[in-house]
Amino acid sequence: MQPDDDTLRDIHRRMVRIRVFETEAGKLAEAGRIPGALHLYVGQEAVAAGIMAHLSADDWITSTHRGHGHLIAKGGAFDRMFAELFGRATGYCRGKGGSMHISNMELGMLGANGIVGAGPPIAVGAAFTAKYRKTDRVAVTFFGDGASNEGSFHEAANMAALYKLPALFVCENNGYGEYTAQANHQAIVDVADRAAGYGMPGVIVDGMDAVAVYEAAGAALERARAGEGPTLLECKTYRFFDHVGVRGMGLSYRTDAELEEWQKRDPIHMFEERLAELGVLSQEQAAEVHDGIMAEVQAGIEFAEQSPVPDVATLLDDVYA
Amino acid sequence: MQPDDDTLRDIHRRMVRIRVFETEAGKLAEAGRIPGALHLYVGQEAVAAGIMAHLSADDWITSTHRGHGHLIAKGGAFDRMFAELFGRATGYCRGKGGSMHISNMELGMLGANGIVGAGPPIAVGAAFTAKYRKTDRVAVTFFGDGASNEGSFHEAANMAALYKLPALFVCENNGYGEYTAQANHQAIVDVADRAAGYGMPGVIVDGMDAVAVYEAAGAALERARAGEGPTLLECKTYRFFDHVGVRGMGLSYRTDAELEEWQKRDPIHMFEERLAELGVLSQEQAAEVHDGIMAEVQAGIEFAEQSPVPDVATLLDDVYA
Amino acid sequence: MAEAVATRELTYVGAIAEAAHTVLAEQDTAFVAGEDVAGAGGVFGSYRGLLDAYGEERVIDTPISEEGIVGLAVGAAATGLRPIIDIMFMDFMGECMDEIANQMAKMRYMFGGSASLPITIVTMSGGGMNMAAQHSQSLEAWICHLPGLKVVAPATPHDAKGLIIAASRDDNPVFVVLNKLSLRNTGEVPEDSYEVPIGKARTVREGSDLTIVTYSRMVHEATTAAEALAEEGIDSEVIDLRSLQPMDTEAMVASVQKTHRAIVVHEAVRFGGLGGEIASQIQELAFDYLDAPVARIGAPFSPVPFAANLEQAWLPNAPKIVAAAKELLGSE
Amino acid sequence: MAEAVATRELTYVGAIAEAAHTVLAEQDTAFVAGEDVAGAGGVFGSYRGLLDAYGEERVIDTPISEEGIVGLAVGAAATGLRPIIDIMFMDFMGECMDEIANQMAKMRYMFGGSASLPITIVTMSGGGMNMAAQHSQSLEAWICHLPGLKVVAPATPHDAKGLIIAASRDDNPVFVVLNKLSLRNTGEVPEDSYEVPIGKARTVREGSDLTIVTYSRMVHEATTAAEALAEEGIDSEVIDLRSLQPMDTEAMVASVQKTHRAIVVHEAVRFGGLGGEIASQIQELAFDYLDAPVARIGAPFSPVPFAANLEQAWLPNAPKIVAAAKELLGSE
Ligand SMILES: Cc1ncc(C[n+]2csc(CCOP(=O)(O)OP(=O)(O)O)c2C)c(N)n1
Ligand SMILES: Cc1ncc(C[n+]2csc(CCOP(=O)(O)OP(=O)(O)O)c2C)c(N)n1
Ligand SMILES: [Mg+2]
Ligand SMILES: [Mg+2]
Repeated sequence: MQPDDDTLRDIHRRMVRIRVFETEAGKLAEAGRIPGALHLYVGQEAVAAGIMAHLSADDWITSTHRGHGHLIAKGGAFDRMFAELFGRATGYCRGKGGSMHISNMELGMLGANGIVGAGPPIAVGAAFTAKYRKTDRVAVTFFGDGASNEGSFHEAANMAALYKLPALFVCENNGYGEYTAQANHQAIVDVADRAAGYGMPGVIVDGMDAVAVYEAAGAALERARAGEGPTLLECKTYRFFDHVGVRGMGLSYRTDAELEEWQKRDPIHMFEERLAELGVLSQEQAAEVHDGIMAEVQAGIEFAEQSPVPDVATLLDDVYA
Repeated sequence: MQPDDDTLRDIHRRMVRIRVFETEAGKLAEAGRIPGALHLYVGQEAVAAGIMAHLSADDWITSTHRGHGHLIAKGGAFDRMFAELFGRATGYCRGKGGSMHISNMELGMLGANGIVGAGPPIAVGAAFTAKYRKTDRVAVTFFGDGASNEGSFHEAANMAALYKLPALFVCENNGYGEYTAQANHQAIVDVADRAAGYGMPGVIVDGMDAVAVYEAAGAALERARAGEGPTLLECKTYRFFDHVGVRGMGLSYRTDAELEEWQKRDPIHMFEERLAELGVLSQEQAAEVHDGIMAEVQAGIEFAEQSPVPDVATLLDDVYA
Repeated sequence: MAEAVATRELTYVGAIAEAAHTVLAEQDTAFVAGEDVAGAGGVFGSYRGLLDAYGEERVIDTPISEEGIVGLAVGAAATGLRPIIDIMFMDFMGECMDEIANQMAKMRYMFGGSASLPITIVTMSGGGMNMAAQHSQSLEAWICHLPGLKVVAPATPHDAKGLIIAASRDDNPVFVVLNKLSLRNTGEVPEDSYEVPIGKARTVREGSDLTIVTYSRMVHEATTAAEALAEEGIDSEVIDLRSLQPMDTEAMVASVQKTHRAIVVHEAVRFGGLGGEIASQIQELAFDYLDAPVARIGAPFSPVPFAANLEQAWLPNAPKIVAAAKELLGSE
Repeated sequence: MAEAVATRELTYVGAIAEAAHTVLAEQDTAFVAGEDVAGAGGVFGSYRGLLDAYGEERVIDTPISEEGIVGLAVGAAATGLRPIIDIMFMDFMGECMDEIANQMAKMRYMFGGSASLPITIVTMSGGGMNMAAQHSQSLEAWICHLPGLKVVAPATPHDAKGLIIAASRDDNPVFVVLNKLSLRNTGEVPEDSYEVPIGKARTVREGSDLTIVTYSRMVHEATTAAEALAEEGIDSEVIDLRSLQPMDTEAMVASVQKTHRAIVVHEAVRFGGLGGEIASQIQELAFDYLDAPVARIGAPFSPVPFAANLEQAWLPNAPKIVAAAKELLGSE
């Protein structure tokens, strides 16, 4: 399923929205203006954008601790997102969730998650609903290479394949779980090798190439919607920032050379070159997109900063329905 | 690694020891003379016998809820085993464990286990010790097809392969987890297909053929002892009794025809025919083996019945070291 | 006054099964999932006949994957269904505590109230069946400490049916902690659908000398103890909490204000058990009424032993309650 | 009198790291395993320098597999090693409660005493760092309710080092529940190896009007509260339990017999928290000495909120203790 020109522009827009939001969020975090732990998505934009271009708000996703990118690609509004990161009453979670629990049920985004590996079983539940109600909705679960070692991933993958649920398992393999390289957390190179053990196809794709992601996801989602069951899609990618924040704890667990190698394959730069070549989006047009988004990001930050903190009287609200 | 004649007789003996013990234990359970839940191993004897023939008391195993067979094959004494099943002070666990927790540290048997899937992570720990101490010991973990869907199996397999531990993962695939057929609990036919996802070899063997089990296990254990890491060995087998006890709950989750098909391939009958053909053990000699073991079983039962129940004063002993 | 309802004797397990049938009949979006709940009808018989009645789309055998099962419930509930999931033995919660504690209990709050999780979790607790340390526990203390969950623990067939139905209609995750040694107990159960309100205790027996606060199977031990005490002239009130979270603090406090003495009884290990919460609430709220410390009876500090004589020694029971009552009243 | 020892100021995290170094130096069979404990030295810095000092055979990065990690410890301990494992955040216990509760805690008993499990489990609890609902919990109530486990919760650098060393020498599984908001706190710590005995409370401050029983970070809040109360003429005794399982019942009871009033304080959610056990023990054993009910302070019944103002409102603290103390003394 090749993306048409509009789709290409749409994917580009989603990637840039993530990049600008995350870069600015990173600055705010480093400046101590956002509290708590921020896990930023910069470098991995092609994955969220390429996949979410196939989904509507009726489809569900589960995310990870690194969840802003997924929510933005799914349609998240900057103002309410920043408000949540700042812990304001106007945030998507009324300030109760923060970065690690950012979510929006109306957009079908079932939450970032502070627990590595907790998402896949929840996505299986959403896919179960899609099938139970005889809809053609799908549920996509994002998780990291590190998360693929949690038992929860295993149980969820097995159940999804067993019930032929309309689910897509997206492993964002960025080569590290925190500060531990993949070679030090699993004896395999391709997480997709795990798919056969559940009876589902395993597909590997260049996670820096949004078109490749889009096409592979399209095929898998078609299969899922047709009732043929889930797919494990492994996207080889890289995070450009540290595990937490931008510079993180300053540990030397990966080399500058490695980072630079990957940065040469920046998913947005590569994509923009391609779009320019194809005549779909000129460099000037791309710059305009960036500028427009930056303005929206700045407005979002302002909205957040001017929003009230939650009323302490709401402390015990929403524990129960 | 072909078994020599002594080894063949040894394997035979281990199988018959299991068969007779379990058959008599089953009768006692059905007669209400053994309390609690007994999960019997009849039908699967070739697996425990073929593998344990390679192990010494220095090697470790972890077992399952269906653990008597493993302990017997590892050298368990009938008297202390029956005493445990009866809840007597002379039992291997002083009556505190019963069938589901029967164990003997001196024999390297790290326990039957009431929690499906709990054994593999523990075996990884034992294999870790073997490697840490630079010994050539191994740790073997037995688990069922049903258990292969627990996250604990996944995490353990990944860790064992990652650290190249001297471990052997033995899946006793008897086609059912309780009353649920394999086709209703996983979308794969061969659990061995999961091995590749951890970076270890997956081997399938006829679990009714003790020689085949012996040979496959021999190769895997050699690999393990040589520091080349774990193997997943799937043994296709069948349990002749119900999930619990002999007749169990009387549910009709499998057909008589299926049972009979498998009984035609009774691991002990097939093995005895083979040994007779090979001139290693005549039918008369085999019968003598059975008789001798039956006498030992009866003596074990008598020992157990005459043993005292635990002194209530020991109730709080051994909670802490 | 309650209106007359048609009732008949039913076993505890029969009442559970009837509740499951009632819920699936009443709610299109309700389904039952768990290990061996469909083909086998549940290893305790809790779902007998359900598969035949409602089909495999709504009565679902799962793999042995407790974390997956709870996750399935969380995801299905968040997207509009009303799952009823079975965790065969409460002891297996260890395999799925993350999905219970960090997802199911917290999702609504973390999401600022935008998600609802109408989940019923059915599980079995308790010893006395020679099932040893990993199949006999009473671990309700773990889940009662988790904001976002409700927990009920019915003692009778009537309450089992009524609380399961109430749980299924509640828009929150509700644990229904059943007791496996009570499965064959019988009692009057209405034929129709009804709710036992979550959060309301039941006074099993009125009395003036002493209040015994308890729940689940220990209600019967407490009643037996009360009868024995009555013969010695000690008149005990027995309160069956039924609901552990929320807890009917008012009912227990009112009773103790009347009797001036209280014993809290549960089968769970005493140290760190829910009895500490109950006893603390009583002494906090009825301190001036107390003529003696609030006593607690629970199992001693060891895993559940296998041998029948040890297990019987381990379990709280009527004689232990009688002894504690007499000590409390200084009558021995 | 204790002999003079060479001490110097160390941070809480520095004391943890020093303990880890000490243990590996002293015990050949001890190793440290956990997520990012080796290359990164622990995400909190608890194991800084350990990999360089002891090599990758003894300082081991694991996959993100908590159940596997605890299982590794159980198997390694049962076969003769003395594992020290790290569960990064206590909140992640949900991923490994089965190996904790059903294997590690029970193996020795189930096996009739034939196995020993000398395991130290190091983990971080507590809020106050804007980490929200899944990274801020105090779940010690879960593990204190499990026969077979010991649990300690040091408040100071001195006790952190001494309790980790004591845990490592104990032949039982010992949880060391550390507090992440205390990492940069400083205190005097002996250079040498030493044990803080497991099961012994410490009287932080003597007083005559009121006993505050607490542990972990709340010790500092209690001390602050006691100072504020002292200015108003209320003289509080502060007891730091340090060890939660076993618990130094004697120390708390003796103190309450002297002061006649008690407040129990912990950061964990109040309902179902360990405070219920503590308060119950006090009223059971010192009933006749009590001039008022034993009060409990814990967090309110909600998950930990993210927003800083909400989180601060949620956390127990000195002002809340002061208010409770005054209420207890009827002085407001
Ligand atoms: C159950 C659990 N264990 C450990 C952690 C701590 N932790 C947070 S992120 C992370 C690494 C996750 O790695 P991966 O899945 O590859 O995702 P990435 O950060 O690379 O996007 C870890 C170990 C956690 N949050 N939850
Ligand atoms: C964690 C856990 N879940 C469920 C059970 C209940 N249970 C006991 S045995 C069993 C089936 C196990 O199937 P399998 O692993 O194939 O072993 P088999 O009984 O066939 O030997 C189940 C579900 C349990 N004991 N532990
Ligand atoms: Mg990663
Ligand atoms: Mg099986």
